[in-house]
Amino acid sequence: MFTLLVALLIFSVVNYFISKASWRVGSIINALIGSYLIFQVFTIPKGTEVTIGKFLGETLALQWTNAGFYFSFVSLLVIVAVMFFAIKWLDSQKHPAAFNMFILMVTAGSLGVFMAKDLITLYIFWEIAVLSSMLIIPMGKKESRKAAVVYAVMSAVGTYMFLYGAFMIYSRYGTFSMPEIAKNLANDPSTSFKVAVVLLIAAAGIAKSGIFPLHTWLRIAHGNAPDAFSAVLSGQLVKLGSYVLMISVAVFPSLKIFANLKLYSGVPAPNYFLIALGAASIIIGTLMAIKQDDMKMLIAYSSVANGGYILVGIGTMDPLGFEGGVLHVFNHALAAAVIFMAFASVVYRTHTKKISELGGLIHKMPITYIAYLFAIISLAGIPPMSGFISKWMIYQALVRKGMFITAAIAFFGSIGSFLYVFRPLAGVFLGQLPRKYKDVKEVPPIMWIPMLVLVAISFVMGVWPFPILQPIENMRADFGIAPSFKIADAQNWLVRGFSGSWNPVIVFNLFITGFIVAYILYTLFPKPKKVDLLKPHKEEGAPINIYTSGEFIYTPELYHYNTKFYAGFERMYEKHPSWEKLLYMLAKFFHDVGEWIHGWFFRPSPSAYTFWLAMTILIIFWVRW
Amino acid sequence: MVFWISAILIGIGVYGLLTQKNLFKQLISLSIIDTAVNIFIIAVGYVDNGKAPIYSKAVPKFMEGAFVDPLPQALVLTAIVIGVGVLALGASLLVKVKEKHSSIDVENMKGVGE
Amino acid sequence: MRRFYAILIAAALVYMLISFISTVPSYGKADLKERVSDAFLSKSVNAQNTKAWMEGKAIHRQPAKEIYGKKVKEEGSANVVTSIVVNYRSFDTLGEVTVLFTAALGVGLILGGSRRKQYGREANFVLKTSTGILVPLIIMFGAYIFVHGHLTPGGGFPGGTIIAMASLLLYLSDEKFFLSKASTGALEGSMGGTYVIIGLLGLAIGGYFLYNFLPNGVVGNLVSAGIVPLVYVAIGLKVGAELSGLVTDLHSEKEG
Amino acid sequence: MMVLLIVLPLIFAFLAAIKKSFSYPLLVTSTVVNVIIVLLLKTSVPSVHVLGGWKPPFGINLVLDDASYYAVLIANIVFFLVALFKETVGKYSTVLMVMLAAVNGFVLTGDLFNSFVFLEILTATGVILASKRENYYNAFKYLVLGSLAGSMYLLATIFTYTQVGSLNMAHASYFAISEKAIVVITILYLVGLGVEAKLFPLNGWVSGVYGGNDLSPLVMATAVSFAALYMMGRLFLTVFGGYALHILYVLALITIVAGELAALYQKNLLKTLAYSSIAQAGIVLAAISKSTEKMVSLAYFHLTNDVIAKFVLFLVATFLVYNYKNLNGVFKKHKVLGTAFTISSMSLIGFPLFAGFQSKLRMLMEMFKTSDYLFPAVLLFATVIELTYLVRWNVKLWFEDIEDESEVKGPALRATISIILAILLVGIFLAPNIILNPTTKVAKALLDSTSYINNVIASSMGGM
Amino acid sequence: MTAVYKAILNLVIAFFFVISLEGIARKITARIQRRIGPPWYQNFIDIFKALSKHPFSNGWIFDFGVLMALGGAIATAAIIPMGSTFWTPFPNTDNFFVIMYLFAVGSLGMAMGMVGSGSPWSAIGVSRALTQMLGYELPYLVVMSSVMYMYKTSSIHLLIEKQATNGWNLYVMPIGAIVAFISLIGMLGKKPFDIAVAPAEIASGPMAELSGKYMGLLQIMHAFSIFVEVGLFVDLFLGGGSLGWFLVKFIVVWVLATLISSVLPRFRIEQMLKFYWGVPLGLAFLNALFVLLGWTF
Repeated sequence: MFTLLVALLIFSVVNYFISKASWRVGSIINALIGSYLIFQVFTIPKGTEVTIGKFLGETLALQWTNAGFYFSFVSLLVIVAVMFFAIKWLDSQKHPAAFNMFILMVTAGSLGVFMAKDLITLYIFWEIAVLSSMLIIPMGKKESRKAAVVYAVMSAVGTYMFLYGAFMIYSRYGTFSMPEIAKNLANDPSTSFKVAVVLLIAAAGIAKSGIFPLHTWLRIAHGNAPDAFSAVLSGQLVKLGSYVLMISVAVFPSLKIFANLKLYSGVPAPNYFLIALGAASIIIGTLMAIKQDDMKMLIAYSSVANGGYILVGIGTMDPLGFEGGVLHVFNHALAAAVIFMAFASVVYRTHTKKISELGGLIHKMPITYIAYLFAIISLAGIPPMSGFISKWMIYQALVRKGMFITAAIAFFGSIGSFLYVFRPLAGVFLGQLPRKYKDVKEVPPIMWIPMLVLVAISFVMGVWPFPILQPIENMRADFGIAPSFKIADAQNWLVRGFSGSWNPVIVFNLFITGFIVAYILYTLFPKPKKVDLLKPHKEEGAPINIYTSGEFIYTPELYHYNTKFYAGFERMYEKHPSWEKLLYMLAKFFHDVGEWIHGWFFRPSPSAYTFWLAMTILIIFWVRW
Repeated sequence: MVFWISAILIGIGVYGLLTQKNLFKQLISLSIIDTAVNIFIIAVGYVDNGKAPIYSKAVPKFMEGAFVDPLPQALVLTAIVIGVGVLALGASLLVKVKEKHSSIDVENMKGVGE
Repeated sequence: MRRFYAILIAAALVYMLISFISTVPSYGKADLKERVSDAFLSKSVNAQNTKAWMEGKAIHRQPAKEIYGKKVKEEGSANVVTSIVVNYRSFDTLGEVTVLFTAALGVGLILGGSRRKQYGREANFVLKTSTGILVPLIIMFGAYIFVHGHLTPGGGFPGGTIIAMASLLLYLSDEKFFLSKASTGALEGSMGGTYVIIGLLGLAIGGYFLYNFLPNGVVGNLVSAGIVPLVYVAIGLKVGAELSGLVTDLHSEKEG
Repeated sequence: MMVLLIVLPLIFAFLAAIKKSFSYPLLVTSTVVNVIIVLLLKTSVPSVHVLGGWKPPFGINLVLDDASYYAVLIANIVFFLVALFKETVGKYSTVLMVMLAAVNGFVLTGDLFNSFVFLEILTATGVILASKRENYYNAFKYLVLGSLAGSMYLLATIFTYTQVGSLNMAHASYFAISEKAIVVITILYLVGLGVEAKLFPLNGWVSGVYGGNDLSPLVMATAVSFAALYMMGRLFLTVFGGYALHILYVLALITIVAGELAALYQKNLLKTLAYSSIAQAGIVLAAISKSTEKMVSLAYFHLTNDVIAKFVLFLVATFLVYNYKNLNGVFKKHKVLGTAFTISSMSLIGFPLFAGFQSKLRMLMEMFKTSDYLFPAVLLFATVIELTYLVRWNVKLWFEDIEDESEVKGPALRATISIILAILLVGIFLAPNIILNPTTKVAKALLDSTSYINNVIASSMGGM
Repeated sequence: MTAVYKAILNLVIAFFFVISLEGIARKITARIQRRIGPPWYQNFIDIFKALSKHPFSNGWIFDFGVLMALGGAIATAAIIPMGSTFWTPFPNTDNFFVIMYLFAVGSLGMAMGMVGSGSPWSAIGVSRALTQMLGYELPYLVVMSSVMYMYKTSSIHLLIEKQATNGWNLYVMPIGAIVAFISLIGMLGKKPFDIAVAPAEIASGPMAELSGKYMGLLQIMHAFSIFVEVGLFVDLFLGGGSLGWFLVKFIVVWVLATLISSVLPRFRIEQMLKFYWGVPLGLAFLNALFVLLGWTF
């Protein structure tokens, strides 16, 4: 495993030079390597342990666990799809070679994180992933420079809190190895220490998966990163955060650790705190996503909300909630990746990401539209896509635990997701095509095939979820969360909850049946005449025949409703307080302190220097600590 | 008493550095501090009724307490020279400061933004 | 207000320093027995046992002994300060010379003048005439001081400074007078080099840098104290050249 | 042998004064010779050179032990590298030679007053270097602060003399100075050395000097800084045996925060790096003040990493700042320089794959082991801020749209050296022991005052 | 196989029963407004007329949206248990959340198809419909959570069985039932909450572009939706009952909703949201609190 990672890292540099010669060769190689890796993760036997070496007197090691396998698999799916997508997409980019190098590094870093057995290894690979992704982000448009900085800083805040926590653990137990820490924590009498440590560890996850209060980087980073990379960011890198969150509540068995700290219906207080953060993220993410005009930022905020779902699910430590949260990682990864790739395709052709400047692209890019449609169905959690399964599980858990407020927030987020995913659907793909895009074409197959493949996987897993549920079941067994309870009942084709079950196959069949019945009805009745919505684009001065209260339409783009799509609702929270502004204020504060220090200590005249020197002597003399 | 003088001189030098707006006056204040330190050094080596540590016909013989401590004097010699060097450097810098910023008064200097 | 605070701070500093002074033996009560100086004065450094001396057990008290006019094996200058400056702690002096060298160098670099500055002010008759008389005398006096550095108060630094006075006088009296930088530079460089080379010779001969490899002679004689007079001569010339160069720099301006 | 390190540059400097046009070749020669001498000296560690043959507490002695050897090694290599840049060095080669001598002397000397002399030479040469490119006012400020600090240092030395009876460090270390006096001495030394060691709030000069031209940061932020921080360790660990370290600790922590915040505010690249250098010095000082072997070793390990990284950063930054009016996206034209810059800044932040990671992480771990939770918190906070501005600069220099269209010819030497050093940083990450082993020895040497004293005493018994 | 027959029965009943009820509702409204009103079978006539006309299609997504809407509605209607375990077509899959989300397929399909028609009215209508969903679903789902929490099951037929022993939820948790009923009116898109359609304002919103068979198919879909919505209410709060009782209760709920809606004017969109997120949501949480504390009848 370690050789694999090192080889990846080294090859990423090699690939830079290959890509310098021909970036397309480089990106094809990347895609092939990625595909190979997907097969590779299946071949590694579970429980394999590799010692990397000694660092600071502690053994660093990799361990291949069920959780690692699951997360690696999901990550690779997304990354490989983007790699294939990039083969063509990269020709719209300025730094293809660097992109090829860094995306491979991101892969290596992420895999390392999932393989890490101890916190330091995790940290190292984590930073590799952060660093390389941080260098991809500013390849985007103007705003992306700032985005990279914000991303790096937010990530660092979390990461260093993690590090602090890791060292606190180390100073107490003398080990970084996660299984041992889990054992030690479970037996530790000091509650405050455990709470502090677990929350510090979780901080990295909070920052990375965009959980409130460190969520603000997602908007700016996902919104401005190179378009295809946003797919990796949102689909894959954010999941590193979920992984760490999972470590902090599941690998360190919070139910055991905080056995005396159960707050409400068996959920420990720290978990509850995390759940509250997750819930806050759902609210913020949903509300903010609804009002975005920039489609990438919209989905970025949706990632905040979905990160919240994952955290809420995992945080309950209920078998269903946990499994739902973990499955949601898969669902959101695929959906977000496809959505961002679809957007990347749109931007590739139209060079804008403003919803209000687009419209009617379904006529020009139908395949992209289909991909987007199925992705949002999954994201909104509607059957038969797999997104529903995880939401169902999370709801089951929340309802069973009687966490009504959290449940209400989850419902709100879920219904809100209908709103926000529909906004780009209506504004970008449906409605009227602006005149300037009348010659836009569908993207080439190498770009739409990866999207469709991901969508197909999500669809198949929605109908027959047991292959993807099995690793999660294994994980759950590893973590000892009601291991005897079987959620995925493949024999009876059932997904079971404690309170009721459902059969995804039946649901799918019903769906298909309903559709067929509808289609039969449809064909029974007279054939329609076509209204050509693109008529004004084809013939100068020809109107379209749609209902507009008695006027012909010659300028269809003016009749495209996509600005302030939810104006009525948006108006209700126009004057909302902004956390992002608060954080900027904090940054400004440090900046101002810096200015103050600069002005008082560094800029002034020799007199001031003398003053400080004298004061230092005097203070030392009198205080002397 | 001599110690006090040197302490007070240091105080005066610091006062000058703190209050003077003219950079040359600050340099002079610095020089005062230097001098004060030198006085202190010399004073540290003084022995009551001791003579200058030079053997001559008058004092041909080494005796306990006959001479003042020669080491501080040697040190002071070095320190003075160092002070001179610093003073020369500072003065030449101020010539250039005046040329560049059109004044050596802290408040009237131009182009010292950052 | 600023002045008030400045007084406050300065007063606090003075108070602090005065309270520091309590750690120092009171004025005039310095006990040389506890210091290395006793060994310097009695020229018996070589006789000391470092370890014992450090431990403070042994021969702190140096026996009285006749020095002037005697041949002292260890060190031969009558002026003990000089013996410290140029022999016991000669390395400090090398540094000191370097500081001055640096200062001269720096002033040259900073001011960067290469042409005599014209003040447009004719020196008066008295100055002009007396310069002619005084300059040789001054130079001679300076030379005397550094040549006799090991015998009388003074030495290379004062001597050099006095020599520089002569050039200053020349500058003041004559608008045209300009010492070429090359010459002062050459003198100061070569004299500095001499000092170091003397030190290196010591290293070669005695195994120690600045080792006194010449015979010490009789304390009080002009030709005594080994390398001390040589070094002081070098220093004197060097300082003279340096300070003259400094004066030159201050009196010169950039071309054009 | 070791005295040659000081004397050769000095004599070359004197020779250069005779014939100005020789000064640059002489600089190169002296640095090369010095590096060779340093490498040859490796075998004679530890040893003591007694100047003029006057035994230690009376005369001056130079001490070459593991600690000073390492400092001298770093300093000479830095000077050698700087000397390669003819254009940057310009008229200042003589000054550099003197400075090299002073750094070596400052590090090697075993005598307090002698160290004062060298400190003053350092200040004076520093002022001259700082005045390059008409940076006169900042140089003057440095001069005032530097000589004020020098006065404090001298006072401290004299106080020591009155207590100990000699100026010898070994003797001072051996001597049991009274409680009352040692307070005075350490306070004054702390202030005196604090200026050079960039201790807050005595470091007002740093931004003006480092940020004022293209030569002074290269030397001052690396070799001189290293020497000053070495001296800090030597004085407060070896000589005064751990006294006043808690004061140093507090001040160092403030230094870290103040430096980083000021750097965050700064919009000038060189000054940003200058402030960052302050913060790094704070980290090193804080680590030194813990006075355990591990921490001190890590302090110098970190300092080494910082010196390498800062050298590269300043090398690249000075080139950029003085060749382009607008820095946006310049690295697109200078990819190699850019890569080196990025690697160095990442190392400074402490990302894995780079040297800074090793030192920072080890330091954190060590602190936690000794259950000091404040320093790690400050360190991590500082790292976040450091990351903010370094990433900001990296992004600006790499990715912003180019505004200054002019293109300066590729600086091949600069690129080569910076990339080699950058790769060295990666190498240190992979094999930290190449630095850690020497720094461990450094720490041992600094903390073990007994053997320091014994070395010096032994030298008085004869032999070099 | 019986499941399939039951499902088909579901659909048949949904079709004939609900469309008749819709006609009756028109009659009732007319009577309240002192009109005579159309005959009760008027809606059948309307649907068949619409289906037989030559329609216009605004592109393939328009067609697809209509199919998806109808298909989703059919799928959902087929799962709904009609009052008892016996009349539950798929006892393993009648999970409340499954039904709710399957139901959303129809809504999404309709929204997509209608926006795909290219008419701005439709887009505005859809945006309103979605916002409205945000309003009524929230209190409804909270009430439903408390119901499911109380009985520890989310399977509808099990909930019906529990009510048979425990008493109707209408009595057990009256507050919850009232909230659910208010949400139901919003779900049905009836009067104070017919913001999405708002015929006088945005030309029937989503339906602006519908013609011929599209209109007809969507009317059928609407019927199925009503069946699902009211049917769920009857099952969950009125204790279901045998098929006959189920239908009777269905009629009662429907008529009550019609009566209420026929006397009320329309809310504006933000008024609707404020309304739902005010008292009903508060009551829903209150109800949840009562359930938690065991304060149920």
